[in-house]
Amino acid sequence: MTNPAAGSPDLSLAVAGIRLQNPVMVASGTFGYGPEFAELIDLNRLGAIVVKGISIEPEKGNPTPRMLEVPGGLLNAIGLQNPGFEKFVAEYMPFLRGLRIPLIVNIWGRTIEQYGNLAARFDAVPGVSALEINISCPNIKQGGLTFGSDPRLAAAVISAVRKSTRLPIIPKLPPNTSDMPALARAAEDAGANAISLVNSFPAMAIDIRTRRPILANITGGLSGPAIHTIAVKLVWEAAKAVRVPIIAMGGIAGPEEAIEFLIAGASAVAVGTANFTDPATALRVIEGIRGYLAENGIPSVRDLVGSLRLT
Amino acid sequence: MTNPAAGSPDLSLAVAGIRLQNPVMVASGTFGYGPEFAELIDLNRLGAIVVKGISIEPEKGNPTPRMLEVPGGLLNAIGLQNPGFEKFVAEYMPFLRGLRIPLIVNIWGRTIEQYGNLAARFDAVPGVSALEINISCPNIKQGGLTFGSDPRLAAAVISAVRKSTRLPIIPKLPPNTSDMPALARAAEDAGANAISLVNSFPAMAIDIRTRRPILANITGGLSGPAIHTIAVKLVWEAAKAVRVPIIAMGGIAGPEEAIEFLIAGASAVAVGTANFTDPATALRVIEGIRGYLAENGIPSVRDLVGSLRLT
Amino acid sequence: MHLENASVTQHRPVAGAYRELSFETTRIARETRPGQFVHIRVPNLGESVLRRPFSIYRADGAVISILYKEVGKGTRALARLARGDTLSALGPLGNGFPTPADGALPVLVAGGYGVAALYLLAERARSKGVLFVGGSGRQDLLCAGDFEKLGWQVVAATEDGSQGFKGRVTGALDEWVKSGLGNRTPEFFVCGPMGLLRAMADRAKALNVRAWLSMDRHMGCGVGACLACVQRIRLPSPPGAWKWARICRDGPVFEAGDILWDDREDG
Amino acid sequence: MHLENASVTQHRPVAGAYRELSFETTRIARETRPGQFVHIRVPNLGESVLRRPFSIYRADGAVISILYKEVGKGTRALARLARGDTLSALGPLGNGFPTPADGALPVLVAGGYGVAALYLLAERARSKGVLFVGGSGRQDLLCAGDFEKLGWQVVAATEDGSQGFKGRVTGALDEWVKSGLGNRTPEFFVCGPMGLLRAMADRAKALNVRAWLSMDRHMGCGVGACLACVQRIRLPSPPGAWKWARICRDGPVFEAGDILWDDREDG
Ligand SMILES: Cc1cc2nc3c(=O)[nH]c(=O)nc-3n(C[C@H](O)[C@H](O)[C@H](O)COP(=O)(O)OP(=O)(O)OC[C@H]3O[C@@H](n4cnc5c(N)ncnc54)[C@H](O)[C@@H]3O)c2cc1C
Ligand SMILES: Cc1cc2nc3c(=O)[nH]c(=O)nc-3n(C[C@H](O)[C@H](O)[C@H](O)COP(=O)(O)OP(=O)(O)OC[C@H]3O[C@@H](n4cnc5c(N)ncnc54)[C@H](O)[C@@H]3O)c2cc1C
Ligand SMILES: Cc1cc2nc3c(=O)[nH]c(=O)nc-3n(C[C@H](O)[C@H](O)[C@H](O)COP(=O)(O)O)c2cc1C
Ligand SMILES: Cc1cc2nc3c(=O)[nH]c(=O)nc-3n(C[C@H](O)[C@H](O)[C@H](O)COP(=O)(O)O)c2cc1C
Ligand code: FES
Ligand code: FES
Repeated sequence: MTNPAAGSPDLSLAVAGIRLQNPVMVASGTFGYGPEFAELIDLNRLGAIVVKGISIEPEKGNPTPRMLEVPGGLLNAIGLQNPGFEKFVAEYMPFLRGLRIPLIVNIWGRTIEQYGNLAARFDAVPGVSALEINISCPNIKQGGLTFGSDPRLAAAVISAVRKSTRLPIIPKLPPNTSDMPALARAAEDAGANAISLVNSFPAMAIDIRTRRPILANITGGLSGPAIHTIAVKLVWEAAKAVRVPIIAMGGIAGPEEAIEFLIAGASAVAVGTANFTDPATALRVIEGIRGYLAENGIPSVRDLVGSLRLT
Repeated sequence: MTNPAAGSPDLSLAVAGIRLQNPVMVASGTFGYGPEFAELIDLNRLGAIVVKGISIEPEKGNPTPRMLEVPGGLLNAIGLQNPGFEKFVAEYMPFLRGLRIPLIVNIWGRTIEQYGNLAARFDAVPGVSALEINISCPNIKQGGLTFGSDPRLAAAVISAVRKSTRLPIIPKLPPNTSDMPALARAAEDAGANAISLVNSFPAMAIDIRTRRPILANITGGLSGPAIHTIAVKLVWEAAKAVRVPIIAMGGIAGPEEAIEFLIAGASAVAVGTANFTDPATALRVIEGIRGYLAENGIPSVRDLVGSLRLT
Repeated sequence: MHLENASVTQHRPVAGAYRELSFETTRIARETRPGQFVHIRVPNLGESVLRRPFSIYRADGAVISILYKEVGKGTRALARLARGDTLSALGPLGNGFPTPADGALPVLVAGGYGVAALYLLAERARSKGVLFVGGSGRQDLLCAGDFEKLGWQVVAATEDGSQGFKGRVTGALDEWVKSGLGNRTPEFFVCGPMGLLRAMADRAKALNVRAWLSMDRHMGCGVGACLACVQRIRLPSPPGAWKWARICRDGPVFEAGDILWDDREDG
Repeated sequence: MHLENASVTQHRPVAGAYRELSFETTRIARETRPGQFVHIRVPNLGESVLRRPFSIYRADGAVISILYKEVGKGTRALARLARGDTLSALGPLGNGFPTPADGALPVLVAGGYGVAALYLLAERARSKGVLFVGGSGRQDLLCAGDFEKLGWQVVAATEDGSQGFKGRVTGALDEWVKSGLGNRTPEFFVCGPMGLLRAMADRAKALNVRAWLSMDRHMGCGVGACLACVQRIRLPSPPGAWKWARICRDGPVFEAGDILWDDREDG
């Protein structure tokens, strides 16, 4: 462990074998494929980029309305719209490869085979650091959440991906489970190198004037500060249950929430909804963690991870 | 069905065999045993009162801090502090019997036997309209949520209570399930006369200064507007899955949220956290529903229940 | 595209329920083109996670302004801002309107706050044209005088007949079309409620002219990343084929003929 | 106990970071007794679900006031209120202080905003006594002059020695005790941070006199329903036995000897 001079704490750490200059990523689906925010912030300062979910074929996603602000957060039902594997690789990988930070590609499928198949294809794509396996999207009819809500199905998807790629794999689990430790252990046993927690919560809003659902997809996923305290609890439980690192997300709006996740046991965090509120959130979080470590005389962010005191 | 004169809609309906003058209750644990708010609002205008959870023996509950405001809601870890069956009956039933509205007593236990036993005792207490069976409290170590998170355990508790009382029974289910329809059906099959949805969400907050949990109990339950859209989704799913009526709660802050629940399929609603924000919330909700029905030419609240339009 | 902390320089009532909020934001102001918008983080808005998009009404030196009315909690909080308060502004966003085609007569059609998106176009257009503006009464005829000052012809329509044509703005336009259009081909630039946009798309089709429509949609990121604000756009082939365009980044202005109207749209 | 919409009548800086907010609330004002508090719903506080409790500092005719400083988002939003704004007030809550015992010398001990809870007691007490008030410097000595105007003796302590005793308020008190206490038995009335309360409980025990402590705790309902604000209170028997009391309804004032101190308390 390096022992940096006082006042300049070490933010670097390795997660799932990926070396991160700092533990702050941007969450899948909230940061596009990178270029969208490139004019606004220096992407090379991020810990890593996690891109919007990719499937084998292009996907149109859901009709509109797709988003709605609600108290403490927002509902979205984008429905995993994406250009598909080939177009993603052709259109976005050149840009992403030009960055000096790790790239995590979020993938999803409608069948276990599709997950494995897509993972195998990414194995051959230079510039990809890891795959985040989305088995927790609340916004598609088949696949998505149905895999993540059952530990056996989750394990089946993860095993299939494990067999298809040498890349580190990071299943992304849903928050609506009654037994997070069991789900996290199932993911670890099936070969996960890290675990992402949490996706948005299945949720719904009704227009009382028309008596119709507000989102065209009827239901959507709740994200933002509203879910943060639930996510902290789930991350804490999962971190106690498994040895692989946890990447935590859910309602990070500034450094405080990120530090909470790290103390609860997460090795890295991702900023989602807050990218919309303030595109510079992730950078603020990085500087906030640095300041916190310095003020508290903590030499490395690794010393913060899982440092919750219960006695 | 009565057809009242235009402009004076009918708010009455029956839930679990209890006749309600209107569908708006106050939720367990947020309204004490009734007298606490009696100086502030006319309790006889409520649909029903649901009192704080009662156990056989007195219960001290958790150490402090027990409550914390968070974005869009609050965390509580009261830990079901209560005077126990005998003292509750002696001290509060005379007052509660003096009210002209139905009384629903929320009960809980640490074992299946305790649930059955307590239900049998309430059977002999005049003035109790129904029992709400709390199998979803996130704040006690044994019992509570562990029963509600597994459909088989939930069914076992409900069956035990069913055998012990002639009173209508209303299991109160947790929100952190991956399969609400299955849980609701299990409750119905085990003999529930109605189902209450939802209890607060298991959640947690950490003081980053001390690196300790803020609540003395480590974890707590998240309630308030933050959970509303999740609750609407769960109520909608449960209402489709069962025939017994649903009593919905979670983030009602005014008439809009209550009307959303009714449209989603709830037959009644309960105001929880908002009693702290504004003790007159339940009365505002009642008047708001009345106004909404009148404006929309809906003769009875029964016509609103489950009237969600999907096409 | 810039993210700037902007200081409020002026906040004044305009007409009816509308107010103009001006703030200093050098880089955004300098780059603004007609029809672009700014995504504002409203201060003191509790736990609201989304910014609010507004057309850039004026851009002058280092200052831009928006024209808005209170419709919900964000605009209500905006209304409490005073000179010297700061807000965070992200912009200029979107592509805005194209430069009016040479030879064609630029015809602007505004409903409600739609004039806000059109003013810079009028100010910067090489040739002057006509503005059609509607409202329920004369007090709603936002900024008509400003367009006149620029030398544009203004045709007003009020539903109560208190000024100009009695009826809707499309009614006034139909009369003008019937009366012969002058002798130039009109090119429409439209901003207003969905109903107005669709009505103008129909008219442009009937007249076989171009209509540039500025669209509203609930927005998340505002920069093209979240895919919340999408609109179906026709593809040249095969028939019926379409793709999503992002209103925030690929729009907010689209040519009417490219739009595949949906029966259920928000905003 | 009433729930009233109250209109702000005055909002003024007092000393240091403290401000006094006054509002008209007839029924609450009329019934207020010393040491009671009011539970305020701060307007424009986004999605905040909890009210904020404040001691009632003054109650005069139809107006009450509170003395506060900005410590978090609720008090920051309070600070933005101006004359004419409305807030919702729930009160008067709690039991407040008992009437000082006949024959005893009422000794008030205040830390920080603690003077707010004590002023009405001084104003309404039948006999005058002594106020001990502390702060980091003279600018923090809140309202000392007001107590002097009532004819109370004021003993100030400042940590920088800029006025009165140099050190903590308990230090000043200890000196005074050593110097003989006068010839009356003191009865303590204390409001301030937890450390001060515990320190005063120790002194009262050593002196074998009564100390009435006003306690702070994060609150939910404020009316005794939610059981968030509880405090362990000794039972006469068996030894070690205790029960919870609700600070909001059974307190906020407790006799020091009844309190079972916990090693981990909030507020
Ligand atoms: C490109 C563009 C340009 C716009 N220009 C103007 C303008 O110049 N002047 C003006 O007054 N308004 C304009 N609007 C509409 C403006 O964004 C909304 O009035 C505003 O967002 C309402 O916020 P609120 O919090 O007051 O309303 P609420 O209803 O409380 O808002 C809730 C949510 O819905 C969104 N929302 C509500 N109405 C609209 C709407 N009509 N369009 C998009 N999102 C909406 C809000 O942004 C927020 O996320 C524009 C919208 C877009 C997309
Ligand atoms: C009986 C009683 C009387 C009080 N009298 C005064 C007074 O006269 N003047 C004064 O300045 N303050 C007083 N306080 C403290 C005051 O309630 C808090 O300063 C205030 O609630 C802080 O709110 P915030 O939103 O600014 O802080 P935040 O920290 O943002 O508040 C977050 C949450 O914590 C609660 N909280 C934070 N600090 C305290 C605290 N010290 N006590 C209780 N709850 C807290 C808030 O109510 C809120 O629920 C009193 C507290 C109690 C219990
Ligand atoms: C608009 C939007 C789109 C999202 N798309 C994806 C996605 O494609 N794949 C995925 O795994 N998660 C997706 N998410 C979930 C986020 O990555 C994140 O897990 C969640 O929003 C919680 O974090 P937050 O509260 O910080 O937003 C999306 C979230 C939002 C708001
Ligand atoms: C302080 C507090 C105490 C509660 N105590 C109980 C309880 O004793 N039994 C129970 O079934 N639910 C209890 N609940 C849960 C509420 O009844 C309700 O289900 C939950 O708060 C969601 O509704 P809300 O968002 O309107 O508060 C409690 C909630 C709060 C906030
Ligand atoms: S608002 Fe995010 S893509 Fe347009
Ligand atoms: S604050 Fe609810 S019991 Fe005291």
